[in-house]
Amino acid sequence: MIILIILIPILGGIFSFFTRKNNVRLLILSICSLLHLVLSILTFFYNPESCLNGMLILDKVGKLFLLLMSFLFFMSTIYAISYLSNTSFNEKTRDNDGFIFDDSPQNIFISMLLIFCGTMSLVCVSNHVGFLWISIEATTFASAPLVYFYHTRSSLEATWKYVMICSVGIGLSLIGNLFLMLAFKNSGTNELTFTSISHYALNANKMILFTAFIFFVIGYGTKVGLAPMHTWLPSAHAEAPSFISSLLSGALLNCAFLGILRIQSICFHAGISEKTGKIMIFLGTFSVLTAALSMFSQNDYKKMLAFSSVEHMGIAIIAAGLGQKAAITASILHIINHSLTKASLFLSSGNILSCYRTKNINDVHSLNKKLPISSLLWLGGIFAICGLPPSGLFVTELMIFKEIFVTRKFFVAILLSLGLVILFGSMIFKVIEMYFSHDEKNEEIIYREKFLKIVPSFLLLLFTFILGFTLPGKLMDYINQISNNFGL
Amino acid sequence: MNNWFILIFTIISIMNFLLLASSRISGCINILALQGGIISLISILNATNLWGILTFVFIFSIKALIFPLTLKHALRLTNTRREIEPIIGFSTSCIFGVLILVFSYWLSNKISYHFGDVLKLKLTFSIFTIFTGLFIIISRTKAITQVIGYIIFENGIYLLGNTFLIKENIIVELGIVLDLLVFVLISGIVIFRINKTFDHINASLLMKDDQKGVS
Amino acid sequence: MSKDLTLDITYHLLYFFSAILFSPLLPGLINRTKAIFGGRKGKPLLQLYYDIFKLLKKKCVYSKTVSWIFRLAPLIFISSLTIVLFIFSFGEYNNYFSFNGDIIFALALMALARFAIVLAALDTGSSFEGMGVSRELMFVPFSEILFLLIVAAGIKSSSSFTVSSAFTFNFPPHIALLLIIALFILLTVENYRLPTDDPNTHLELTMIHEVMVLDYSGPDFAFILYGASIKLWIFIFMISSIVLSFFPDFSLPIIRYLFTICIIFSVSIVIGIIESITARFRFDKVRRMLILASVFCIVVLFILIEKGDIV
Amino acid sequence: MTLYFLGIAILLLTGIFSLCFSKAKYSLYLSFYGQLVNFLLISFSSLIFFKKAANNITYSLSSFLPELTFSFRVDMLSFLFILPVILISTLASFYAISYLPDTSKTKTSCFWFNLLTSSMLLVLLSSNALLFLFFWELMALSSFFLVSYDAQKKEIRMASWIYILFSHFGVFFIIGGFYLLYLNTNSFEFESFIGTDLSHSTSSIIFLLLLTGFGSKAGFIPFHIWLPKAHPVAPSHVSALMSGIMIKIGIYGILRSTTFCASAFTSTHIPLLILSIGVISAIIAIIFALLQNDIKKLLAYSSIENIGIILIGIGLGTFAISKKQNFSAILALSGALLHIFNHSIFKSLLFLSAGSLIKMTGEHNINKMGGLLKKNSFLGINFLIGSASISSIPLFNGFISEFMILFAAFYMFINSNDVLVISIALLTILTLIFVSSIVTICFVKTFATVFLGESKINNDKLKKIGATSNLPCTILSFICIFVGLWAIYIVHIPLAISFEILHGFIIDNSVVEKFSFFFQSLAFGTIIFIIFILILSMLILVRKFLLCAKDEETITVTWDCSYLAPSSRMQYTGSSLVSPFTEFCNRILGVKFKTPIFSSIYPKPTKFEMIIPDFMEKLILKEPGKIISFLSRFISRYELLPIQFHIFLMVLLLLILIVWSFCMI
Repeated sequence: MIILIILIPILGGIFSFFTRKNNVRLLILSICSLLHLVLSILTFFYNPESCLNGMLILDKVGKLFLLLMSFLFFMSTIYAISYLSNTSFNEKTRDNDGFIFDDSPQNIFISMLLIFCGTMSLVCVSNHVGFLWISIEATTFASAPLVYFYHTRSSLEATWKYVMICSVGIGLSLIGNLFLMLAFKNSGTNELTFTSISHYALNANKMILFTAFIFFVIGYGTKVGLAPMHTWLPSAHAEAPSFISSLLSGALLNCAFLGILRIQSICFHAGISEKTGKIMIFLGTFSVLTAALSMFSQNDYKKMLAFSSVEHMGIAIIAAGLGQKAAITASILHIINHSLTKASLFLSSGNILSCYRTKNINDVHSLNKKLPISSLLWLGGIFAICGLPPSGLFVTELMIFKEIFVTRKFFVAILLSLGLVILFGSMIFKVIEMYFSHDEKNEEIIYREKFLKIVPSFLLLLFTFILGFTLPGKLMDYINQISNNFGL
Repeated sequence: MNNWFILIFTIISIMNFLLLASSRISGCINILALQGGIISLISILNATNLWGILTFVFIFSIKALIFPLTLKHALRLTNTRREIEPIIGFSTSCIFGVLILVFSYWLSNKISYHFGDVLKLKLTFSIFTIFTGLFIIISRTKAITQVIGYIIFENGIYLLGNTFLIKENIIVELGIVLDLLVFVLISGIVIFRINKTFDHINASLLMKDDQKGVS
Repeated sequence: MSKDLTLDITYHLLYFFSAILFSPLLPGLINRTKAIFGGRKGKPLLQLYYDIFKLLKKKCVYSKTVSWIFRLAPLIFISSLTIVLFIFSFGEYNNYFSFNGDIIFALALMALARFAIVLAALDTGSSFEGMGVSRELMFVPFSEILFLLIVAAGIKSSSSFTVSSAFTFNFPPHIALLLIIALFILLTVENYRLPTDDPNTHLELTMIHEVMVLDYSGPDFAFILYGASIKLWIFIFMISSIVLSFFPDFSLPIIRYLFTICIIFSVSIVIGIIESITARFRFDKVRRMLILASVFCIVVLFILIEKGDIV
Repeated sequence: MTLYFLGIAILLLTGIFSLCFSKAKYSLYLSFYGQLVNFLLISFSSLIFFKKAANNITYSLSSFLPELTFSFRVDMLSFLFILPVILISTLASFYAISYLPDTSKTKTSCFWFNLLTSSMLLVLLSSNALLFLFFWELMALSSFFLVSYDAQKKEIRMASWIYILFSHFGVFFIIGGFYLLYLNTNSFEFESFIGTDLSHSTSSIIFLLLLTGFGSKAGFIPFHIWLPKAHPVAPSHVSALMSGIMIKIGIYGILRSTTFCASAFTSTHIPLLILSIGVISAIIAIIFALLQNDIKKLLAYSSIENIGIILIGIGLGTFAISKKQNFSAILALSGALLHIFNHSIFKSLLFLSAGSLIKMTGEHNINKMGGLLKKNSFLGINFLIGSASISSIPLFNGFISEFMILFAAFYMFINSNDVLVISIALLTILTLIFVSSIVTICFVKTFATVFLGESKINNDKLKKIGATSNLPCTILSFICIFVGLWAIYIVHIPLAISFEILHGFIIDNSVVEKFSFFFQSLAFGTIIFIIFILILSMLILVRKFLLCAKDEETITVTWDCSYLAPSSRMQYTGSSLVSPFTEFCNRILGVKFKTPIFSSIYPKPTKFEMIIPDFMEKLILKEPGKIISFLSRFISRYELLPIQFHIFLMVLLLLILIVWSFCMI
């Protein structure tokens, strides 16, 4: 079952690499993503057995992240179908931001997209520390050409930055792996699978394990987009097409977050979760503040969304670092809500981009008249991401604040609320400018909104509002079980 | 057997100093190839079965042959001769090299405090190579020198895996997978002829008039 | 009803009706003293009575920009001032008609009277009335604070905050003197006597009160003149009730009533004397004078609190 | 209780359905009917409610937070706030029918209007902290959309942005306060909050947090910046709702938190803080109101001033509690409660009539209006009654609540010889009288420049306003007069509520018989009012008798000492009326005059402008804005640097952590 989940996208990717016609490729893409979604739903009903002698096990948290990832992937495929099918080939329409819409090597793009989905599901599935590292590195490989979709000079530079920073990060996490092995050298176990490692964690060497954690938090932190290492995120998201950036910030950051969560659980079993928690809280608050401040003077709305993902990942890291059971549930819920809202926001920003052909906020005017439906989705998404009531993020923010107060870390609460207020202020200001402002120059409606492009972002936003109003009891105790057997 | 290893490690760290000091890129590539060859020697020394020999052949071919050749080819394509105006000058980077050595010695002391002294010397040199690689990435502006820095960084990781004396654990061989990443980097340079790393001028913030159209 | 209660009611009504009767006499007295000082024969004492009767018989002339507010304002002015007069005509018995908090009502009704006159003045839409109103509004906040401070000084040492307990308290002489000066300044501001406003200048630019009622004619003007004289009576009555505390209390209430009437007339003569020897102040000096008066009252309050023996 | 939720559900349904109508007129009617049904339901069920004690209901819905139980509770205090909410929102939606133009924006504003009313009701009903926060944010969100109704203009967008920023800023303080309470009682129910006995210092910290949180919604001085910006910009039926009720919800929050942190009031620090905030915001706000020329900005500043008066009442009450003056404590607090109700009535009356005024003349500046009483006497009378009751003229309802607070202050002034109590009582009396006199001046100025004298707008430009917009104003002015005259019966409700709030503190209940002492003076007061009306009507008859003997009056020009060409611009405008005041306060406020400079011999037409900068706004909004934008420029420059610098920071962080980990342990 697990092998099937991983192989379908990869095989689809390879196969679509060789097909000639474009709509056949799109057909393969949609079939693979549909199958992948069905399979990941099925895993919930009868959980699959492990394979590759224990390397790949689909445990509870893996299932959740896998389902989330495949749902997002399915949504962006729907968007991609309508997006790729209508961009006519090698018709060099250059808009004022220097985009060349001729994506001749279409086949590389779609195959890489499918392999990207395969590698991400590999991350959710991997049980061995080393295997986790390989799969996260593979996701970097797969997503690099996706960012380079528009073949412009700035997207090339964004890809180079992305690949460069992530490769240094991956190197550091490899050192982390080595140190982890050193720590467990004479602790009686040889194979480092997450399921078995927690029993031997107590007699591992605490000092070395802590250094290993530091390397891991920096290495995987670059993939999660924590503060000092987050700079690839805004440039990659600004340059990548919108459904790729929705996948990037919706699914890719989750996988890296999953890596950090597993390492944190090992440290908890080894009894040093107090110190590691401190590092995570420090990094989280630092990234919330940097994201809030650097978004203040930003006037590119896709970069604005990227900074808000940095900030929400920071909040999730703080929650994970608090070391309470309820905090882990809150962080997982926060991740789910965030990826849903962020994906819908990126998709509707894609609609805005294709209508206004510019990423600069000051050039976008009277959004409510030109794009009535997707501007509503955009406004609802922005209010959801800022954590106003109907959205799930408001709920998780309350949970996280409760945990911070329970663990009496008042200074963190003050800094976090300061960051959130600055972020809220700058985001709402920019969105109001875009939504309400009115200029007489170009009044005519040239762009008709496509149905296929609106449905995915609407569905995603709908899910966040459902999570915002009533949290289904089953989901809550499912996540509580996760945080229990995480042992935190 | 152990002092053979120590000899290899000292040669590698000397090479690091050379790499830090040399400004001509083609010279760096030659030293790099030499270092790759020596590292593959280690894997043959503690190879116990077919799998060990296989890894030796693989590492030797990649580090000593393929990378240097592709880098030289890339050099010719992007017609860069030497690393001009690096961020940190060559003599100062040597001083930094000494500092890195001292730091890695302090660090390996701290680490090997738990595992006895057998590790200390090899640990210092592997950490030294790792941090020199990172330093070269940080201090040079040419894309190719950065890739070279990255290869050194990755050699350092391989050495680190080796010093922890963990036999036949798949993680040690993961270093090879890292080469795949380096391969992507190099192909990036070759295909897209990236010469200087971009002094990334964020068009939106510093909107110069002439740049508005192109950005 | 006990004997005491009937006496109290009869004297309350006596003071009230004597005020209704004699209040127009006061401006006459003031003008007569000013005339004597100026070596003139001066208008007859009952001049105001004649004016009022003459005006009542006349016809009204209204401007076209005027609305119903202009016609209603003098009536509100008169009726609120009669009620304030009723509150302020207290004998020295435990007054049946005075109740806790009637200070607030008195202040509010005076504010209502002023509210009506000011609205009517602005209704005419001429720049003279506007100028008078803007000057009048300048003094309102400070005069209300001064009035409150005086009352606070009065009731500080009594058990109930009624108007009668404020003014019939036998103050020690030094406190009484300070209060009288403060009350006198308040009187000149509220009733536009000389130091703040010269009632018989004929240059609209310098008037305050006269210019506000410039456009009135016939019975309305009569009501306003009569109301102004009632207001003058109220303030003089306050001063006289404080002056009474200098003298020992009398055996018969009738003697006390006659004595108050004489004091009222002598106080109005004193006002006439002051008017004839001082010139009009500049406007911000008037404001400084008001603040000076409220400083007097605060000093009085400190004395009362420090002494502490009066519980 | 269930009828409450039925009403709210109907409200929400009509709001949603009103979205799908083609013509905006039908959606306006639909939303009004929803409001009407809700009003009837809630008022009917509250009649039953009076019979039995406060009842609370807990629904067992699956909530999105384990601690969040859908528990609701209606008691006297929340009922006092519910009444104006349903009353004014019904009248405002009726007013909106004729007020709003027929565009798609009105449909969305109907939806948001109903959502705002229902979220306000739910905030008042909810008795679980998290539920309270949920509806609090919903309220802020819906009022944001209502304020940005015609947000094409830049300053409207700025105003709505500042508004939602301040309310969001306040929410974090409320979250902090509630969670600190949760720490000590580990349950989010309001009942458990009330029962806790916290130490004095923790409960005063909690109270301060909640005060700042609710203050950002109530809008007293340090947090008032959004109020004079948001209200003039919003459509007037929305600004009536906001300044009439939304601000009071902030005060409701403060009252609730007084019951939570009971032990904060054992010492006099917190009450003095509340009192001083009230005094400062009353005085500064009313001086600003005096200088304004925009009618809605003037009303916004006067709502800040009324909030100051309410805070003075609450501060005096809590101060009396800490000094064991139980009678004046209850009286002052009930005065504040009555003032809350009165203010919501006459402020919404003023805003609604100002709205129809603006619609009639198309002009915001009062100096450009004039002589409208003759054009539309209905509107004039309503505005007159509203401004009379706000400047606490005896016959109207503003006077009653001020009378109660003054009565309590006087009572305290007499009955204690502790110097602090005397000076505080005197301070409150003086501020109240000073502020009410300036309010009188301010509203005389507005009423006179707008309604009296010559009209500066020629007749054909004046648009007719329908009767439907006058009906709500007349109903509201009728309520003002009703409360003013029948004060004795109405005063019982706030007294009972304040007794219920403060019953935690008062030990002896000898206080009850003292109230007869208060009722007696109130009875005398009403007798005086009746005598006043009698004399007035008698005089009117006398006047009619005197004048009917002659034939009709003669009409001529006002006395202009024979100036040949009097024009309507020669009248005293609003700013000239208060010009003595502007010079007097100039040193504090720094009023800037842009005087015309004559460059050439024949001066071209120039204009004179007076700008009244709000120095508070510069302090609270501009300075932090500068700091944040400096920091953000500094940090976004970091993003510009080449890749090496980013990798260098990563390595630096790595080194720091390693060194930290090895040195620390």
